[in-house]
Amino acid sequence: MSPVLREALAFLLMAGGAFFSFASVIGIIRFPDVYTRIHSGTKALTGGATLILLGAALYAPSWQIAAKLFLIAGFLMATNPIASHALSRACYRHGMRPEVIFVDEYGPVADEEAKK
Amino acid sequence: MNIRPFLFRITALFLCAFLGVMLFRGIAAMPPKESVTGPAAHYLERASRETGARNVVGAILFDYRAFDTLGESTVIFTAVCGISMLFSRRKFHRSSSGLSFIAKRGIGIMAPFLIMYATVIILFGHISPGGGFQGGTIFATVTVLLCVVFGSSFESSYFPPKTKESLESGGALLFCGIGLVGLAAGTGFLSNLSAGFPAGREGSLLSAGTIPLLNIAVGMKVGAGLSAIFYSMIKMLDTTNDYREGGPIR
Amino acid sequence: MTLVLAIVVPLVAAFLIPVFHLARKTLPVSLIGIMGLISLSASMAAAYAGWFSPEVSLLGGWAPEIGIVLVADRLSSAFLLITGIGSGAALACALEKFGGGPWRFYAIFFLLLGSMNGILLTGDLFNLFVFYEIFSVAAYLLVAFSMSWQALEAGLKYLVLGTIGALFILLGTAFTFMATGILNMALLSEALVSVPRETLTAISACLVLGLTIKTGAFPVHFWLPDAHSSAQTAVSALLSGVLVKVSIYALMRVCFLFFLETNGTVFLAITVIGSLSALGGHLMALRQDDIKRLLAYSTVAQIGYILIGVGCASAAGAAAAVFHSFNHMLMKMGLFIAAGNVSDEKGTREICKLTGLWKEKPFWVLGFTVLSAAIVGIPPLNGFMSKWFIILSSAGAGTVIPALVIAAGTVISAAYYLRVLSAFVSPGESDQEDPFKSSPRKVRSKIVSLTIVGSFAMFCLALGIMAFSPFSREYFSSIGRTAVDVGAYVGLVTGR
Amino acid sequence: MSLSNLFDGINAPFLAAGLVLYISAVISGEWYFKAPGERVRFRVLVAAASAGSIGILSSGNWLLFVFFLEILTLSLWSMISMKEPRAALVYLLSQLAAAGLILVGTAGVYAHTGSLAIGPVPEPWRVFFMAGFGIKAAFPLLHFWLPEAHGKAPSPASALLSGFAVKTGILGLIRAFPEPFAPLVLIGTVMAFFGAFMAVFPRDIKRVLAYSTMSHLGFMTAAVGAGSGEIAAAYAFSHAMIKGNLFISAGIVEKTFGTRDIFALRGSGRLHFAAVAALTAGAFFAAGLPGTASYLLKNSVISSLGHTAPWWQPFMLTAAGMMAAGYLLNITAPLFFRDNSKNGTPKHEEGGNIIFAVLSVTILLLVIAADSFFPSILHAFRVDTGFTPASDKLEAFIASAAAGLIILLARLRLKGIPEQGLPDIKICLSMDEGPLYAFNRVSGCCHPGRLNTFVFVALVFLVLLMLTL
Repeated sequence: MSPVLREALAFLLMAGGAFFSFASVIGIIRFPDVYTRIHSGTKALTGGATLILLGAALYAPSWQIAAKLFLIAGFLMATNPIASHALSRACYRHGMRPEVIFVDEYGPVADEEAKK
Repeated sequence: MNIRPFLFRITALFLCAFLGVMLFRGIAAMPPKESVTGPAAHYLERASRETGARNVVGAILFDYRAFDTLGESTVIFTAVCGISMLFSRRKFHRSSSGLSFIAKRGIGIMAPFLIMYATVIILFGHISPGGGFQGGTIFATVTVLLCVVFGSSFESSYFPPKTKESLESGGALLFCGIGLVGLAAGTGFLSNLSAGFPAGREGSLLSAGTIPLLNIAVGMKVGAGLSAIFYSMIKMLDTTNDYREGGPIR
Repeated sequence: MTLVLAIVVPLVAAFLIPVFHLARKTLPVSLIGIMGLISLSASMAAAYAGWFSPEVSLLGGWAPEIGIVLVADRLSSAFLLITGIGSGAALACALEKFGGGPWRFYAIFFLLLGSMNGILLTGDLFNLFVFYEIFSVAAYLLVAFSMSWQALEAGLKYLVLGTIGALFILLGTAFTFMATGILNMALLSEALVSVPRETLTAISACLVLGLTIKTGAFPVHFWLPDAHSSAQTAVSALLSGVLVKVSIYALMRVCFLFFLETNGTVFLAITVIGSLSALGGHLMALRQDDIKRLLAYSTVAQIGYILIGVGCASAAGAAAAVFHSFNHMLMKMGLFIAAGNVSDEKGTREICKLTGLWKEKPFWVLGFTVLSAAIVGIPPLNGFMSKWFIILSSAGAGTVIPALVIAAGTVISAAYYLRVLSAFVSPGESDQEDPFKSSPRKVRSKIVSLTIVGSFAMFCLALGIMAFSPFSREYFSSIGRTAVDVGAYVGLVTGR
Repeated sequence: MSLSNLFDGINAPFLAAGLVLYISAVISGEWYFKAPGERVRFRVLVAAASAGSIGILSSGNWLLFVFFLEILTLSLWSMISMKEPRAALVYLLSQLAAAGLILVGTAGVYAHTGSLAIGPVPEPWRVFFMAGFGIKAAFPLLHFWLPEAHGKAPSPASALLSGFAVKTGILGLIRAFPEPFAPLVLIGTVMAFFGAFMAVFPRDIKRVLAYSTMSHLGFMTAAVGAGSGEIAAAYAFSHAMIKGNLFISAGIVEKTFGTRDIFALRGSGRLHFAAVAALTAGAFFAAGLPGTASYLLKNSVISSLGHTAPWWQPFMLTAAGMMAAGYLLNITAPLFFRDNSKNGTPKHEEGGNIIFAVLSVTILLLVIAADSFFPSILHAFRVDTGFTPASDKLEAFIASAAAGLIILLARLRLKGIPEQGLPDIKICLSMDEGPLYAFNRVSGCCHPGRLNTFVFVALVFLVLLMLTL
């Protein structure tokens, strides 16, 4: 891969990452309730950050640094959803309900857990 | 209408502004410095030669001013002692059962990496940025995560409070012991290369005499201490704030 | 060599206590006693070394410019003696009261001991702050140790206010470092001469305010009465007798080294603070109904006396301040121990209910009487002599008002101590009530505490008479001369 | 401190006074105190007080002087508190304040001259000695403790207080101001007149005697101010004997009849002559009739003022001397001439050991008599009694007339006055009103106990520090 192409790809990825991160921030501000905000903060942010990291890995001068960036991306993708999951569950248990509900599959489970 | 709090605040604001001005005058009056002078220049110039450590901050913390570090870590020790004393009155046996399966499994996968990371930061404290305080804090984070995700009883079964206590005291004693070696060698408390500790090759893992050892000691002390603080506090939270008892679920 | 041990040995003892606790739930009293003896003998060794041959130890073998030094001269060793005697007495009382049960208490106690020795010995401004941190945290915890809500509240108050004090000490240290780039106190005393006026103002204001809050002098004394009155007996005695003295040492050391030649107004400020403190403390003590609060406010006033001595900025004033610190340690510790034991037994701390004690426990009342006579300043006792020296040095410095304040303070303190004593000797309730009343609570006889109170009272008498002899006066004035002799200190540290 | 100081010209009269007074106080204590424990305590305290007194007289520097003054104060405080703890507290606090002032002055003198030795005081520090010894010697406005303590103490202790303790103030003044010092003359004359005036009103015998003491201290102060310390010392000796006798015999009267109120004691002389006769004999010597030492000494004081003194100073002193006769008559005459049939039977509780009381009074009376009828005894104290009556006969006459007028007017007013006498300076000493109350209120604001107040105070404090440093 020629260096020019690599650099172009890296910038493209980073620009995409920046866009998704920006979108997620807008989502956090604009969305109506806790869950949608968590959703935007998790999905879009994880994706955006991963894209930025991938771009940075392509841009990196040596393979050790690239490997480290890949590792970071992997950890980010593993931990951020877990954190959001725990957060939204805690919110649900604390009695916060979404604005609009079509199906509530977690409710009965939570009740059962509470009985135990 | 109560005007007294308002007046009070306004007066306080003026006082603070005045103090700010006075303090700033103190700074502004100092003659500007072109270059680093005094001990700082000495450190920058000769730290790696005199201590064998590549990390100058580590060299200052654990060699030139190691006594301060002993003091700082003793502050943590004191705080730990005090917090566990204040929270030790009531014995809580019940712990929360932790978070969901997903969280448990995810953290279960992550925890070993985190521990490894903490260890690396402690062990490479004399070469790269990092050291005992930082690594110890990360180690404490692991236990905090375990406490939150798995519940405090699980955490205490993996890292029993007694182990933490002995680790903490052991770290402190190790620190003092290393210091006393220097005293025994006749070169002063906490002396490093002059007490005969090997300098090693600069930049390698086994170098810089006592600095890695002191890093380990401080790491033990800080890690065990902070996690003990969190453990004793969450023990209290587990029962006083238990959301499953008459909580707002329906 | 011995200087480091004075700090490290108590710290090691504190670190060892949790280890011993792992082996055995309740620590044997003898073990803690032996640890205490070893620690105290280490600090006494440092005091001895500092008194007879002023000593510097370079930590890590680094030169004073780049490393940390410990310095012991006569001023430090006098205060080491104060803390040694005081902490020993407090430890003995605590051991008698609690036994070996609360091991964390002893761990914190030894940490406190080590940090006090650190403050007294260090020759480095930042190191002073570090030891102040340990010292303060340990003190907050000791105050809160009894876990009653008063104690917790007092501990919290002490924490917040003490942190404000520590903040200002740190701010002053930071300013000093910014202006000079040095942290060694001896070198700073030379470097501060060339620091611009405005910076020096900021430095001196921050340091004086921070250390004043820590000493508990009048305008910023709010933490002191709560902390001293709601802590356990041994802790109150330690707080009032020893901890405050350590802060006074820090104030003396810092002010004499830094501002004696650069900013003489600091001493005027200290004199004013001292006079306010003496008046305010006595006036507040006059109003108290709680015996331990009364003693605490009396401590505020006595700190005022000591600060008046410091504010003279002369050898005689410093010597008088040290002498009064020593005397106040003896008197106030004895008073706190006696008052604490008496009020524990009666189950109340209200003065008007502490009646009939002369019949029940004459020795305690006798000890209390002698010690309060000493603190009021009745002639053959040491309180009179040290007040006289402070008045003398104050008049020598050309200020009369502080001396008058001390004279007025004598009268007010006589009034409130007499109130306590007259409650003690007045006939008790049991004399009037029916003899079939339920017998009072069984309390273990406190032989050790009583011995301490008695020996302190004896010591007061002996010191008062000794102070007349020129020989012992020479000893005390040598402390003062050391304190104000900045050149000798600098020479000692730098080896020039 | 050396014993030879005891016998120099100034100290010798004080030493002699102390010797006689302590002996008779011990003897009368045997009679006054009933419980054996009290008796032992009193003996011990008298021993301590006499040790303190000897220390005062023999000390060569101001520090030791104060030191022994405090010992004397403490033992007297303890004696007073055997009967009236409240008055004892007032006494102790005032004396501590005096000692504190003297100490401050001493420190100043040391800073000024580098010596603690007893001697003339340099100018800037005189005010402290004046104030300190002024409290001891009950200068006007500083005398607040005197009527309380002297009036309420047990009689032997009152005798010691009035006979010796207040004289230490005079001794200190003599030592500190050996040269003529005009303000002291002024204070002394005012004090002599004020004390005499206040002594006219109370109905309590011991209170009258207390104010009489104040009046006589005024004479001594005037003598000190005029620069003739020897006359003041001799006066102190004479007055010590007289007041010792009067207080002890007032104690006899009180014990015998159970009251000190003159109105209640009307005519009691007929009931129990011995008790009242002692008091009367003392009053006879104290009144300063011609031929007694009091007369001689008062005249010496007046003539020592010299011709430079303003005309009203000898005038006031003469009037005060005349009023002494008046107020003493006031308390002794009713004992014999009024009928007490309305007052019921005064109680007789004394048993066999009244002999002690009589003995002690007799000793004192003998000394006074010797003192009075052989003026040469004064020569032993190196007093030049070159007796010249008051310089201006006419002036003396007018003064006497004025004094008599005051007494007469006061007698007319006396019936409407309550038992405690005129409203007095003692109001200032109560905790519920007066200055102490204000004091208390001010100090109440010192501990608000709120956190933000503390931070505020700390900030203000820092600003002040910033501004001053």
